[in-house]
Amino acid sequence: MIVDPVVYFFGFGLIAGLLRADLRLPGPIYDALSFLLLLSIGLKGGVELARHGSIDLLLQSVSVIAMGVALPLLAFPLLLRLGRLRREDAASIAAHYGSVSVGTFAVALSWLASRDIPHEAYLALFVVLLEVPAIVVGILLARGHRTGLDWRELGRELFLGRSVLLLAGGLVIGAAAGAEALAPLEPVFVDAFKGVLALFLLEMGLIAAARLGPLRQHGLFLVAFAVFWPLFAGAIGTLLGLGLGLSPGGAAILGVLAASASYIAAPAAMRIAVPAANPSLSLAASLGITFPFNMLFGIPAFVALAHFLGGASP
Amino acid sequence: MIVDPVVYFFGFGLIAGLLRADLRLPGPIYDALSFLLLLSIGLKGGVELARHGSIDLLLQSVSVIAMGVALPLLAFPLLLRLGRLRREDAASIAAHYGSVSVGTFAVALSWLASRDIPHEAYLALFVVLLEVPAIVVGILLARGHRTGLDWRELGRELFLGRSVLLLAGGLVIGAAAGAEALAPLEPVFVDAFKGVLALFLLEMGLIAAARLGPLRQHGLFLVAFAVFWPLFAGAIGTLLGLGLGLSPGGAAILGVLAASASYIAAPAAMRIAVPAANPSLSLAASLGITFPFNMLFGIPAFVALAHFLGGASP
Amino acid sequence: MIVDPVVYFFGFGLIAGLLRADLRLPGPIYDALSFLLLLSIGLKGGVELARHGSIDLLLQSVSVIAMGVALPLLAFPLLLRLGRLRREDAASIAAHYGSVSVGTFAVALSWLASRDIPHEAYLALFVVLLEVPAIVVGILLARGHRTGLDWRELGRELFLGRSVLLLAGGLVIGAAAGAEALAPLEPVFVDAFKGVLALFLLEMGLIAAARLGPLRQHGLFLVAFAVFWPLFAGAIGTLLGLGLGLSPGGAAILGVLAASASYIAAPAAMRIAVPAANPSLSLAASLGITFPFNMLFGIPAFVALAHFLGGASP
Amino acid sequence: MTTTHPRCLLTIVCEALIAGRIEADLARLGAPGWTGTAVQGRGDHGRREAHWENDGNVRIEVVCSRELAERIADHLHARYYADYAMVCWLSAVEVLRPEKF
Amino acid sequence: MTTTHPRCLLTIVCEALIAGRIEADLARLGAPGWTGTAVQGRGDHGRREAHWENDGNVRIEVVCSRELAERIADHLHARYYADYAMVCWLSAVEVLRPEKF
Amino acid sequence: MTTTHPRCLLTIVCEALIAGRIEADLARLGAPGWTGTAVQGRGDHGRREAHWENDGNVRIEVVCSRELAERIADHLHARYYADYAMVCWLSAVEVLRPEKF
Ligand SMILES: Nc1ncnc2c1ncn2[C@@H]1O[C@H](COP(=O)(O)O)[C@@H](O)[C@H]1O
Ligand SMILES: Nc1ncnc2c1ncn2[C@@H]1O[C@H](COP(=O)(O)O)[C@@H](O)[C@H]1O
Ligand SMILES: Nc1ncnc2c1ncn2[C@@H]1O[C@H](COP(=O)(O)O)[C@@H](O)[C@H]1O
Ligand code: NA
Ligand code: NA
Ligand code: NA
Repeated sequence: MIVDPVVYFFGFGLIAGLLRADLRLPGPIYDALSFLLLLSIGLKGGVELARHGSIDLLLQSVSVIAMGVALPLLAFPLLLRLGRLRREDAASIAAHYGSVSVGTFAVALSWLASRDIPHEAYLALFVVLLEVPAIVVGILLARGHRTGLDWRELGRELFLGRSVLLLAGGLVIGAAAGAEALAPLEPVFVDAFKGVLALFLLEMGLIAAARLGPLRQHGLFLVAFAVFWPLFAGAIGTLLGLGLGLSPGGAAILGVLAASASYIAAPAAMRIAVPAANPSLSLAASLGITFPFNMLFGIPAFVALAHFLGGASP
Repeated sequence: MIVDPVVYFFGFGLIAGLLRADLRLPGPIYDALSFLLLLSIGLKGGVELARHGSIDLLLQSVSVIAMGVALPLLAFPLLLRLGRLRREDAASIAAHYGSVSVGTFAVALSWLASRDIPHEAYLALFVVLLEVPAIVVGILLARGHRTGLDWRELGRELFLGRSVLLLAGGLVIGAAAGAEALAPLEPVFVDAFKGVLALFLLEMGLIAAARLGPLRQHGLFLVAFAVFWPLFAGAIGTLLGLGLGLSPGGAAILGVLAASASYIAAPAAMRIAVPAANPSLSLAASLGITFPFNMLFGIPAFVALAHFLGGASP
Repeated sequence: MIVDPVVYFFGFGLIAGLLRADLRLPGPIYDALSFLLLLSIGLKGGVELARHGSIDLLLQSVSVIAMGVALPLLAFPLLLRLGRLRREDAASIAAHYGSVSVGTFAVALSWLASRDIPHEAYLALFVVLLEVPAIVVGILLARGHRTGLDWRELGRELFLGRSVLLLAGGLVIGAAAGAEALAPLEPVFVDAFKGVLALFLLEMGLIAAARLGPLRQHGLFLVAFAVFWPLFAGAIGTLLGLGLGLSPGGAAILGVLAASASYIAAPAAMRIAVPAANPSLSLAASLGITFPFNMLFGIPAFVALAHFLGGASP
Repeated sequence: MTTTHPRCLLTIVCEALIAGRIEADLARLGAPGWTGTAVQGRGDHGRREAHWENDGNVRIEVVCSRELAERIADHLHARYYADYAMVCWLSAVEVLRPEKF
Repeated sequence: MTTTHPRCLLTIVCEALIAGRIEADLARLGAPGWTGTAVQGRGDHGRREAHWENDGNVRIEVVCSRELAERIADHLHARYYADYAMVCWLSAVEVLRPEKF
Repeated sequence: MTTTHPRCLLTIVCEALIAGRIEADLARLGAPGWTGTAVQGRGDHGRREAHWENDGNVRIEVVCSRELAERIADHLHARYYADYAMVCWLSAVEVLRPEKF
């Protein structure tokens, strides 16, 4: 198993962060990198969506959303009982893990591309579909029947959040314009993708390093959850993908999405809707452990699983 | 008529802005994008200038500057009498519309390129020549004989402003270095152009959305002016271009420049020299209406006009 | 002798700066450009290091470090006696000139590349090795036996500083991943290199312009030092390179490194460790004079010298 | 001599994430205006930096009457202190245009 | 106990576009120094953000004698209040080095 | 009426390069917290801008007891004034939660 070189950048950032070296890119640059990644992923997905979209897609979409609702419902009791976490923290972590990480998705795309493993390129759609439902479930789990939450405000925050909007906007523009018209935009949105991803991961490494602290205080359970839950959820996602008729590569990507944990949209939403939840717990797990774990082990594992069950060898 | 995909990005930004979604790129990124656009346009223009510059250019330049002086003189009485605007506002809007929009120019270049319509590539020179004269005319119209304006300070602001300087610097470097020496810089200044333009337009859409508000308050006249004046001025520019011996593509570009309205240099200069003018009026018209109008209708209209009058079909 | 077009960008920035035009890229963009340059240089060096690294390298590295220690020891008495500078200032300037400028190195790489002059591409390693020793020497020269300096803190500052870390990180990743795996990252880290360098130099021109002021006050000696010392040190470096068995191109690069003066790492370190030194003196010399001097005259001079002594004509 | 009028300056430092809500609160409570700055800091909730999205602080200044400043401070106290990183303080200032604040 | 000396802190918030002119005014009027921050805000001229060129605010602080602070404030009042988004306020501060301010 | 408690606001403006050291000093001297802003300015050491690395200023605010504020100011005076661009000033503020500052 050869490591994708973009992962080295994450490792570099992580080490620099642990040495407390000041390697941070300025905030605006980090913003621009993630902006570009989201839009690039959306555009590419949109082009493919227009090309290969079919009636199957509706069923697939509904199933994927159902998975986004089901996974946090499964994770919550685990975190509450086994982990003995407070209700708010359990709900918040369930929301993070039910939602998705675009960075992990991007690394998975890059991994498949560098090995020429075919996959449905419209899967960016599933990222959009998976981002929000788990967060809503998490909020409901945390707050129960309590009133006072401004759902309208929260809805704006969720559906008009950066990542949903950039992915969705990219999908629509990609589908509307088509591959040929977008060709002159490729130097920025396609050719630069992997370089931009490398810089983004360097930064993520630095951020992850700063997040590892709280893990020491919160014992083994969280670490174990951050490793084993992704394996479980990823297997579910892969199986669902194969069941929905995706290619092994596509099914593995759905597995990666299921296994990945949000570290941008979910933290912001939970901080607003469930302020009593401790944001360092969920971020330490999702960013400090699950993100690198998936990059190194999760992605190849789900690809192997999908090929084992789905036929063609990797 | 197929829409250039970069226009979709403007539309996306506009919609996101109207939904009040937070999709803004950080200020420094927006600055960098416009910096890159201006420099790229200048460099390309400079290379062509050195290649095809001729004695004709002098006559052309003088005529173009004359147009830059004449147009605001025509627009001013219209705005004052027909529009019943205050003297300062009429003068300020005349200055905005007499000056030019580099964003519109860039979209026009991209439009011609994607249709393989030939055009004189040194037209970036005209952008430089057209930017300042109308602003000076506007200031004189607003202030009449009143004294107290620090013209030296204002001259610095105008001639050493970002857009004039970057375009002019690019022209000089492009002309001095030549195409071959600049080849290794192309990935950043040429290949990335359309992607950078797309991101820039996304941002412009967001800004335009925030500017539409004042239009509601200021009635129909401003909206009508923002649509019909560009058609009139653009026709004048196209005719002048044909008269000066430009190719139909080049004449259309001069039309686009005449039709376009400044939204960076003019607002800053008028705010300093004519602070009594209401900046939201002129920006609402130029950015909220004329900019998208030219992108969608102006550019194809002037190209069609130039080809109709100038020979070869588009 | 044809000027590399990237140098025009420096000239453009310099002129704009002297006209006090506001052409500054926002700070975050400048940071991102230098971040990208450092990482690109490191990556490329690392790939070559893994390819051509040999036992010779150890001897070369030790010799290069020795040069980094020796040069400030030579410069210091010159500055102190001949220049009649205060002890702290003499030590600080010696540290600046003993250390290296990555911008100058990048221009030299670009110069050789555009003339197809072969050179050892792993020379980025020497940049890392040369950055720190002269600074340590300078601090010792300035402070003598005085105590009270927090060397641990300073060590962090020096060895975990941005430029050392990014170059070193790039070297390691480049060596670990290899050319093939890094190919998809080339649009950002290789193809964009010269365009990024051009933008960086534009900015450097602006910064250099702001640094020229203090020279007027500090007389001719500093100007003379900033011109003649690089010629001397560059000759030493070139000779050393040839002596170590480098190709003429590679020896010239080592000459450029010896001739170049630090304007990022050294100023920061000296400000912290030797606050009594006047930072404008050293920056005026290194940035205002030596940097452009090397770009225009130093690089071609050392290349000519290396070829004259080392064989093959340029 | 210039005539000045006493007013109160309320300074709020809090998580950037709730800046929008505080802005809305200020409008509702009748603040005549405010000025906001992106800042970082350290307090009981640890070190807060602006590098990573959501993680920065903002510093909001409101010049207004003493009564309004206290009303706003009380509201913030009741609504946000328990859940969010936030501090605020009051101080005496003088303004030239009393009708504006 | 530390000996401190009373001085005046003048805080100005205005359109970034005129920051350069105010900087020149401060030098001409003899301000011993100033500190400037990029800010956003809301006032009678509506919401002002730093995203779009020209549209941001700056916040300028000057520590100086009471007399000078009033002189600067009066000058700003006369010269800019009518045309530009701007507010300013004064407050009492103490400094350690009286000769510096 | 809201009960407020008097405290002292210490404002420090200095070279960004030494911000990290001042942050450490504040922790050691027992400051309950601080808020930092990237600023530019002009003083006896000339114009300082944030464009070029190392060249910007920071503005650090500490709300604390009068005694601690003076102790910090004295420490800064002794340690940094000679070598670095730096000013600081004190002012009186009121807080709602006395136990926090
Ligand atoms: N004593 C203090 N002086 C100035 N700013 C403070 C102080 N304590 C806290 N802050 C600021 O208020 C924010 C929130 O404080 P806290 O809720 O205590 O974490 C911190 O991140 C600081 O920016
Ligand atoms: N009451 C206030 N308190 C604090 N800042 C204010 C206040 N009113 C206005 N400002 C600031 O001053 C700027 C100009 O105010 P105005 O001229 O009222 O639009 C605003 O954009 C705010 O940043
Ligand atoms: N009178 C003043 N009022 C406000 N800020 C000042 C003043 N003097 C100096 N400063 C700030 O403190 C920094 C260092 O001052 P100095 O050591 O005098 O150069 C300057 O760059 C300004 O940001
Ligand atoms: Na997930
Ligand atoms: Na025009
Ligand atoms: Na050197």
